[in-house]
Amino acid sequence: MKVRVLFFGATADLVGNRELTLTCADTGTADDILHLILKDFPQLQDQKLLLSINQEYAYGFESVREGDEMAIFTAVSGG
Amino acid sequence: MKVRVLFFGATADLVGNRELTLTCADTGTADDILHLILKDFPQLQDQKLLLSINQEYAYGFESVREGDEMAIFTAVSGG
Amino acid sequence: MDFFELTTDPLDVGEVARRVVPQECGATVTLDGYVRQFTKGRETLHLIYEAYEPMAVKEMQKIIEQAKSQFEIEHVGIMHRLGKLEIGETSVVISVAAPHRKAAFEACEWLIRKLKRTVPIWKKEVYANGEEWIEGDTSPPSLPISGS
Amino acid sequence: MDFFELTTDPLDVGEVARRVVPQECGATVTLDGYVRQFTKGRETLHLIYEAYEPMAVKEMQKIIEQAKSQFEIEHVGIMHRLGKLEIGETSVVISVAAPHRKAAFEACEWLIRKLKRTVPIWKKEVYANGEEWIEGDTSPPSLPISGS
Repeated sequence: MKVRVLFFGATADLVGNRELTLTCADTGTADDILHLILKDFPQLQDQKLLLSINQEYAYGFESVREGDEMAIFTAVSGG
Repeated sequence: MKVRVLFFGATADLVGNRELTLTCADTGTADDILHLILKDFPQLQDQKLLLSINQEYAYGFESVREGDEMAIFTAVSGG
Repeated sequence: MDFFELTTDPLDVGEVARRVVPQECGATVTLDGYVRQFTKGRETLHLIYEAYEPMAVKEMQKIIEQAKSQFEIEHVGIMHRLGKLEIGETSVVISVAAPHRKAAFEACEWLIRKLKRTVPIWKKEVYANGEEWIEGDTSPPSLPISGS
Repeated sequence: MDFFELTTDPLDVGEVARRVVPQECGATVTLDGYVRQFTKGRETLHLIYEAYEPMAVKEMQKIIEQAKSQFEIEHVGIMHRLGKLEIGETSVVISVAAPHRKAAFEACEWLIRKLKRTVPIWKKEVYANGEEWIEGDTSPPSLPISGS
């Protein structure tokens, strides 16, 4: 399946990209996707990362499906 | 001595005046002045009245001196 | 810079908020009070605010000084409108700037409560069938109550 | 009327405060956050705010709904600025209108705390000799922390 992964702020800078499309096994969790990303971008490993699936905060164990929009970012700092 | 007495809001309406100048004994307290006023304007008697002397909240037992500015008004309602 | 003013001109909430901002602070909390159309089900047509102006200015300055000694705040601005106010118009604006927003919230809430109890300003509500000077709910605790 | 918006235009505190005012309410409390020149003694030249825009809008809507279920308030307006902000410019405005000001103070304080923890917006501080994406102090308690 194909999954879009978005990055913002610090994670976008570290990855050097604001968006990637990953091709991976059809049954996977957010953590599975994250581990694929970390393999390619080990510089993310020092960060405390938050995840979202389809614009909702998500746990690592949640399933990701074809066409989902996932995002990986550090603790928010708006305000 | 002569003392200026100011009225605001409800007390100005009840007295029909915003300012009076009283002539009274040279040694007097705010309560003495108030009682002179209440004799002339008994309609003030139903009000809970606050007093000030020279633009500071004052107790009835405080002395009033020649040239002082006293004010008589109801509980404030700004804001 | 602190300020405390009475004016018969319309109040601009944003202008008050911006005037208290020092460069070292991170947040301003602003209270904006305005003329309600209905009070306890009764319709107000408009309001008249009247002040004992020189004393009101002194009392505003006093509550600002008290707030600054009690809370970790930088600047306070208070503007109170006088004269005739239409429904929805702003009667009072209090802005407090502080390094930390918690102190700004606390001080702003304390200041409006204090202003309503101590600053000599009175409000007259004008209805379709009459008008009434509003008497404050509570008297300042340290104030004398005289009268018969 | 509630609203929650992201914009790259300068924010007008007074406009936000006025937009939340219903005729039945008596007070609006507004929080106005802005760019500090100094943070822990270090001078900031300017800031860049970036958002995950569609998710940020959803999260703003969620915290407004939560606030309205927890506090006796009428309307909430939130505006957050994005892009490059100069020193002293307003980054966020939250206005809460309520019949009684106590609820407005409480809800406004709750909302800014919640916004800073949950709404996906990030701030980059630009200094004379570098720049840094700021990481939020705390993570929302119900959120997962992943990573190595």
